[in-house]
Amino acid sequence: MPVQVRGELLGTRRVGSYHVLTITAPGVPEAARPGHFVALAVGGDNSAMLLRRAFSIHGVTLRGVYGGTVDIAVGVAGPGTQWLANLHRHDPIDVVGPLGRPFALPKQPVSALLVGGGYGAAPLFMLAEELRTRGCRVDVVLGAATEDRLFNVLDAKRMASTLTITTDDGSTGTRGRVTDVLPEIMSRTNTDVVYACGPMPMLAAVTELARSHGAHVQTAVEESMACGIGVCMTCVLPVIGDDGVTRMLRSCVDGPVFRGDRIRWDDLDTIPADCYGAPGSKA
Amino acid sequence: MPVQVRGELLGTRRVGSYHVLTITAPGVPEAARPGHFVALAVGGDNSAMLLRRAFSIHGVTLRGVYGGTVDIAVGVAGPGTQWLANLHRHDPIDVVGPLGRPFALPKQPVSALLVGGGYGAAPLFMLAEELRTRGCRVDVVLGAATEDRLFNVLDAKRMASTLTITTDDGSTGTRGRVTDVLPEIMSRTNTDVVYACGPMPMLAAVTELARSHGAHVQTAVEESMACGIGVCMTCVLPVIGDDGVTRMLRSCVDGPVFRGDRIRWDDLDTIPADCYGAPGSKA
Amino acid sequence: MTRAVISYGPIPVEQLGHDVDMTAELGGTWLPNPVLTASGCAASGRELDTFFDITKIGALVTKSIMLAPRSGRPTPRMAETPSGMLNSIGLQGPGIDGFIEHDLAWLRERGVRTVVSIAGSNADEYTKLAQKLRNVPEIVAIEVNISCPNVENKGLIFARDPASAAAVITNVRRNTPSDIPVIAKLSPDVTDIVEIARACVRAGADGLALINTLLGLVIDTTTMRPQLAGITGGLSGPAIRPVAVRCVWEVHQALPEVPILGMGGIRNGVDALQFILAGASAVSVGTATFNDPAAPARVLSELRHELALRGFERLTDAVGHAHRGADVEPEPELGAEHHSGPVPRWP
Amino acid sequence: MTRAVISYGPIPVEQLGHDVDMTAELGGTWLPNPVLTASGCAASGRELDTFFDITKIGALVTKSIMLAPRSGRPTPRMAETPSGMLNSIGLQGPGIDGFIEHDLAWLRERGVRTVVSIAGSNADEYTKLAQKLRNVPEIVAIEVNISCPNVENKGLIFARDPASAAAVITNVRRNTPSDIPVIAKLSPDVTDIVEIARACVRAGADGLALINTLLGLVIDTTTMRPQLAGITGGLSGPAIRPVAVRCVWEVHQALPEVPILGMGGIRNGVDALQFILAGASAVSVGTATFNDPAAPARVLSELRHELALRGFERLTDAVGHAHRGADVEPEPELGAEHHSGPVPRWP
Ligand SMILES: Cc1cc2nc3c(=O)[nH]c(=O)nc-3n(C[C@H](O)[C@H](O)[C@H](O)COP(=O)(O)OP(=O)(O)OC[C@H]3O[C@@H](n4cnc5c(N)ncnc54)[C@H](O)[C@@H]3O)c2cc1C
Ligand SMILES: Cc1cc2nc3c(=O)[nH]c(=O)nc-3n(C[C@H](O)[C@H](O)[C@H](O)COP(=O)(O)OP(=O)(O)OC[C@H]3O[C@@H](n4cnc5c(N)ncnc54)[C@H](O)[C@@H]3O)c2cc1C
Ligand SMILES: Cc1cc2nc3c(=O)[nH]c(=O)nc-3n(C[C@H](O)[C@H](O)[C@H](O)COP(=O)(O)O)c2cc1C
Ligand SMILES: Cc1cc2nc3c(=O)[nH]c(=O)nc-3n(C[C@H](O)[C@H](O)[C@H](O)COP(=O)(O)O)c2cc1C
Ligand code: FES
Ligand code: FES
Repeated sequence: MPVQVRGELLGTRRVGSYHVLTITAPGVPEAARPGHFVALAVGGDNSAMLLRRAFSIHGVTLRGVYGGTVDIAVGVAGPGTQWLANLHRHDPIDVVGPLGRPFALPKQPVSALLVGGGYGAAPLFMLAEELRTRGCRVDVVLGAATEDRLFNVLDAKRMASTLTITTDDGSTGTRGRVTDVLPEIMSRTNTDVVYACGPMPMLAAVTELARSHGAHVQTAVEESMACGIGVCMTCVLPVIGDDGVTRMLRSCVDGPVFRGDRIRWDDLDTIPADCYGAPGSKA
Repeated sequence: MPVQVRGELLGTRRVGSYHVLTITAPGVPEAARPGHFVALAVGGDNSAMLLRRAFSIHGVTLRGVYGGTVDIAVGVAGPGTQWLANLHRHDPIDVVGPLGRPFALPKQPVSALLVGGGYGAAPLFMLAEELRTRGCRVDVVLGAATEDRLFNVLDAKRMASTLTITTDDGSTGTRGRVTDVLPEIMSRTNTDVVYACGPMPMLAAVTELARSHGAHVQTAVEESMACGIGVCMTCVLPVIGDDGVTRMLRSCVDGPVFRGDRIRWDDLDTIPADCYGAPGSKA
Repeated sequence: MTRAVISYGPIPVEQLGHDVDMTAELGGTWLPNPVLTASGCAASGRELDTFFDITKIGALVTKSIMLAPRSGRPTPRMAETPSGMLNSIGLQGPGIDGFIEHDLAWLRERGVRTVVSIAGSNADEYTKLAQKLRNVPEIVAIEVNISCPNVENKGLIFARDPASAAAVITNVRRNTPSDIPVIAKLSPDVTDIVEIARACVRAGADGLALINTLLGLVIDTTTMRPQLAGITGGLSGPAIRPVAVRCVWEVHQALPEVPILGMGGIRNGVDALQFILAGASAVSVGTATFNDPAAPARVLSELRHELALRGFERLTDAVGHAHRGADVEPEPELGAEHHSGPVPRWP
Repeated sequence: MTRAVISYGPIPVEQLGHDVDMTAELGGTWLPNPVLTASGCAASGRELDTFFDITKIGALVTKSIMLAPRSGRPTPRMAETPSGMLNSIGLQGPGIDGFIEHDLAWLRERGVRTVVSIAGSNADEYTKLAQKLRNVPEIVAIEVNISCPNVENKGLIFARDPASAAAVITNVRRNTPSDIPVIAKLSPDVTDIVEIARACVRAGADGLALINTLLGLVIDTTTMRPQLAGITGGLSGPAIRPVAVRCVWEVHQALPEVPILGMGGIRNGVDALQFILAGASAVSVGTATFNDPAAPARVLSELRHELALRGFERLTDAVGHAHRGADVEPEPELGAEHHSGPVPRWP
C-alpha cells in the first residue's frame, strides 16, 4: 500500500552524472519491492510545477536513526529534476510511494540477465540482491550514451556474476548499444529471464532479443505520468492481456513492470485498431 | 537610475519579529537615497509568484569585499516574504532598485520628527543619518501593535535626540498609537518637518497632526504594486498637484514619498469625482 | 450496505462533532459536507481510498462514462503548464455496463456517496445513459458532462451551444428518477456562460457544475509539434482558478437560486472558500489530487477551519456571501451620461 | 529623428550580425525582429528604457489610449494569482491629445518603432481616434483594443460580438493611411475566436493580436469580497499561455494568410517560439516585464538563440511550422461511421 509522507533529504551524492538522494520516508521502505517507484512533489510550496516526478526506488534502508530511507538516482532533465538536485540536506521532500507493480520474481534459481539503460539501472540493484537471495545467477549489462550517463558501475560489478558495459560513444566498455552484446551473453549464461529498465526503444529491442532466445522478459517502462496513482489515465500503453485482447493499461498501477512480450512496442503512442474500446471497434 | 542585478544573500539576522536581509546588489547602494525601495523576485526560477515584492531600503554599504550591499527588513506577511525569510546564505536574489522618489531633504538645519509604524521604521535610519549630516535635530517615534513588531529600537535610540515608543497593547513604551504622543513631541521639539512611514491610516493621522502643528509632512506610502517601475498603473492614489488638480499618481515612480498634505487620504481606493479624467468629468 | 450512509437531510451539528455545520445542499440532495472529487481526477474512487477514507468526503464524482467502452486518445495525453496541466485523455473507460457492474458495485459496497458523470456523442446517447442508470440504487446525483463534441452538430461542443446543451439536459432529466438531481457541467469556453446556464436550468437541471477545463494547446519545442496527440487539451489546475471563480460569480449573480458545484484549481481550504463565497454550494477538487492524493480530505478539513475562523456556524451561510454587502458593486466606469445596460468591464 | 530607424523592408542577415534573420512582417510592415511589448505592460516606453534599449526590440506597443483623459478604476487594481495576475486598471491615461503631444513625441524623438493601441466606448470613438492619429508621423501600426464594453450595445465587449468588432475595425481602417497596418486585438472569452477573427479580417484588419486577458475574479478571503474594486479583472501571465497558443493555432489554421501578433504568458525565448511555431508572425511580452523589466530584450535574444539551435535561417520560416508535417492531425476520435464535420475535441 502506498503512503504519502513528508520526508527529509538526508544527503545527496554524485554517481556519474546522477544525483543519488537519500530521503527519509517512513513507511515506504518497508513496502518497497524491486521495480517500485516513488513520486515526489517538486519546487516547494509555491511551485508552478503541479505534477509529481517519478523515480525508481534504487535502494532502501529499513531502520536506523532516521527510521527508514529511500535512495533514488536523479538525472537532471528539466526544472523538476534540477530542483531536486539542488536541494540542501534537511530540506523537506513530499514522497508518495511505493507505487506501481514490481518485477515478478522467479520461484526457481534461474539465470537472470539484468539490463539497464542510463538511470534505468537504478531499480536493478535491489532486484539483483533479491534474485541472489533466491539463488539465481545474475548477469548485468549497463548501457548509456556516454560514460558519465552510466549509473553505478561500481556496485554493479560487486553484485553481478559478469558485468558488461556499453556506451554509444565507446568512452568506456563496448562501443554500441546493450542489444549488441545481449545475444552473446544470453547464450553464454543460458539466460532464463531478462529484466530490463531504460528507454522505450531499448526495451522494445531487448524484448525482441529475449524472445528469440526463448527467455522470459520483464520490462519496466517509462511513460509520462500526471498522477502516478492510477486516477488520471495519462500513462497508458497498449498491452495484450491473458485473453489476447489489447487494452490501454496504466503504466503507473498496472506497470511500470510488464511482461515485455505483452507490450505492443510498435504501437506505442497509438490506439491500435483492435484495441478494446478503440474508435470504430465493437467491443 | 534603477538597475536590475542578480544579488546574493550575505546573511539574515532577526530584529524583533523581522528578518533583516543583507544582499549584494552592485549598483544599487551607490544610487540609494532615504525612502527608496527595492523590488525582489520571490520563489525562485519555477515560482508560481510572478510579481516582485517591494521593500524599503533600510541601509546600504558602499564598498567592502562584496562591492556594495543593501539591507532590508522583512516582516513575514505571506508566501513571498516567507520565502525571503527562509533563504540560505549565498542563495541568489534578483534585485531591482533603487526605485521610487526618496524623501525630500531640508536645506536648513531644521527640527525633524521621524515617525515609523512597524517595518515602516526601516527607511528612517538612512534618513536620520542624512538629516544629522545636515545639522538637523532628529527625534523619533516608533509604534507597533506589539513589542516584537517594533523595528530596531536599539539603533533608533542611538541616532535620535529623543526616542518615543508606543505599542497598541502597551507591551513596551506608551500604550496607544504614535499619534497619541505626537502633539506633545512636536510642541516640545518645535518640529519643522515630519517624516512618516507606516500603515496608510497612520500616515493620514500623522499628516493631520503635522498640519495642525504647521509642520511640513513627508509620507512614504504603501500601495499594492504589480511592476514597481511605473508601467502598469496598479499602485495609484489620488494626489493633488501644484495646479490644484487631483490626479491618480503612481506610488512606485511618483512616490512612494509624497507630501502628506497633497494626498487625498479620505479618498484612497476611490476615484474622486473631481479627479483628472474621472468618470463624467470634463477634463 | 444500506442507504444509511447517504444522508438525505441536513445533519445536526452535534453529530458532526465540530463547530461548523458543513452540511451542503446540491440540487435537493443533502451531503454531510461540500467537498467532492472532480470527474476524471479520481477514477472510480478505489485508488484514492488508499490515501484517505473516501466515504468521509461529500461525494465521489466518477470519471465521465460513455455508452460503449472507450480506449481514449493516443499518448502523449498530458503536458505540464505553469500552475496547471493540459490533458487529452479522450474519456477512456469501460462503458456504462461494465461501469455499473464493477465500479458502481464497488462504490456501493464501500458505502461511498457517488455522483455519476456521463458523457455522450449525441443527445440520444445521454438518454440511453440515463436510462441505464435509472434503476441503479444509491446514486447521489448525475453530473452531465456536456463538454463533448456533438457529432450531430458538426462536432460543436454541446456546452458551447445553448440549444444543444438544453436538449441533452432535457433528455437526462426526463429519464432520471425525480429524487436524483441532474447537474449540468459547463464549459468556460463560451462568450456568455450565463446564457448556457439559463438554458440548462430551463431544461430541468437541478444544479450546475462550473467549470470544466479551458481549451489549450502546448507546442513541444523539441519536436516542434503540438505536445498532445490530441493537439488541443483541457487546461486545469490553479492557473484557471480566477476564471472558474468568475464563472461561479456570474452564474450565481444571475441565478441565485441554482445550486453550483464549483471547481477549477482548488488546492486548499482558502481556495475552496473563494468558490463558496462566490456562490458555490459545494466544490470539487480535481488536479490538486495529482499533487496531493489526499487533497479532497485535506481541503475539507481546511475549509471547515477557515469557516470556523470567520465565525460561520453553517457552511450554507457562507454560500454567495461575497455578493452581499453594499460595497461590492463596482464604481460606474463611464460618466453617468454614457451609462446604460450592465456595468461595463474594462481590461 | 528620421524614418531611418524604422525598417520598412527585410533587413539583410549580414547587417544583423548574427545567423538568424529575425525580420518579422506584421500586416505589411517589416520589423527588424518579432518581439514587441504588450499594451498596458510598457506604459509609453520611457520607464522601460532604463532597463534595456527600447529601440532595439521589434516595436513598443503603447498602453491603450482613449479619446479623453481617464482616471481608470479605483484601487485595488490587481491580485496576484498562481503563475499570473488579475488586473483592472480601467485604461487610465492622458487621452489622445495629451498622448500625441507628450508620449508619441518622446517616442519619435527617441527613435522607437511604435504601435499605438487605441480603445473606445463606441464605434464612433474609434473613428475619432484613428482620425487624430492619421497625421501623426512614424507609427508602425495601430492595434485596436476591442476588449472594451460597447456602451451602445448594453456594455457588451466589442470583441465578443462579430458585428460590433467588425464595425470598429471598418471605422479604423477607413480612417487610417493605407500604409499603416490596422491590427485587431481579440479577446479569448468567446465561443469561437475564429468567427471574430474572420469578421475583423473581412472588415479590413491587416493583422490580429491574440490574446487579450481572460476575464477572472479573485475573492479576498479576508474581506470576503472581490479583491478588485472592479470586481472582475483580466487574467494574464504564464497561467494563460496554453489558451493563448491555442487561439493562435486555431486562427492561423483557419486564416493562414493573416499575420498574428501572439501574446499571453510569454516569459522566455522558448515560450515565444511556441507562439511562432503555432502561427504567430511576431509576439508581445506583457506581464513577464513586471517580473523582469528587461524581459522583452531578453526574450528577443533567447528566441534568436532557440531558432539558431533548430537550424532556422529566417524567423519567417518558423512561423506556423507546427502546422506542417503529416502527423499533426489528431487521430479521428470517433468511429468513422459517426464522424462528420471538424475533428471533435474531447476533454
Ligand atoms: C516509472 C518512472 C520511473 C522513473 N525513474 C527515474 C529515475 O530513477 N531516475 C531519473 O532520473 N528519472 C526517472 N524517471 C524520469 C523522471 O520522472 C523525469 O526525468 C522527470 O519527471 C523529469 O522532470 P523535469 O521537471 O526535470 O523535466 P520536464 O521535462 O520539464 O518535465 C515536464 C513534465 O514531463 C514529465 N516528464 C518529463 N520527462 C519524463 C520522463 N522521462 N518520464 C516520465 N515523465 C517525464 C514530468 O514528470 C513533468 O510532468 C522515471 C519516470 C517514470 C515514469
Ligand atoms: C514601497 C513599499 C515598501 C515596502 N517596504 C516593506 C518593508 O520594508 N518591509 C516589509 O516587510 N514590507 C514592506 N512592504 C510590504 C511588502 O511588499 C509586502 O509585505 C509583501 O509584498 C507581501 O508579500 P507576500 O507574498 O508575503 O504576501 P501576500 O499577501 O501573499 O502578497 C500577495 C500580493 O500582494 C502584494 N502585497 C501584499 N501585501 C502588500 C503590502 N503591504 N504592500 C504592497 N503590496 C502588498 C504582494 O506584493 C503580492 O503581489 C513594502 C511595500 C511597498 C509597496
Ligand atoms: C486528467 C483529467 C481528466 C478529466 N476528465 C474529466 C471527465 O471525464 N469529465 C469531466 O466532466 N471533467 C473532466 N475533467 C475536468 C475536471 O473534472 C475539472 O472540471 C477541471 O479539471 C477543473 O478542476 P481542477 O482544476 O480542480 O482540476 C478532467 C480533468 C483532468 C485534469
Ligand atoms: C496591467 C495590465 C494592463 C493591460 N492593459 C492593456 C491595455 O491597455 N490594452 C490592451 O489591449 N491590453 C492590455 N493588457 C493586456 C496585455 O496587453 C496582454 O494582451 C495580456 O496581458 C496577455 O499577455 P501577457 O500574459 O504577456 O501579459 C494589459 C495587461 C496587464 C497585465
Ligand atoms: S499517471 Fe495517472 S493513471 Fe497513471
Ligand atoms: S506598480 Fe506598476 S505602475 Fe506602480
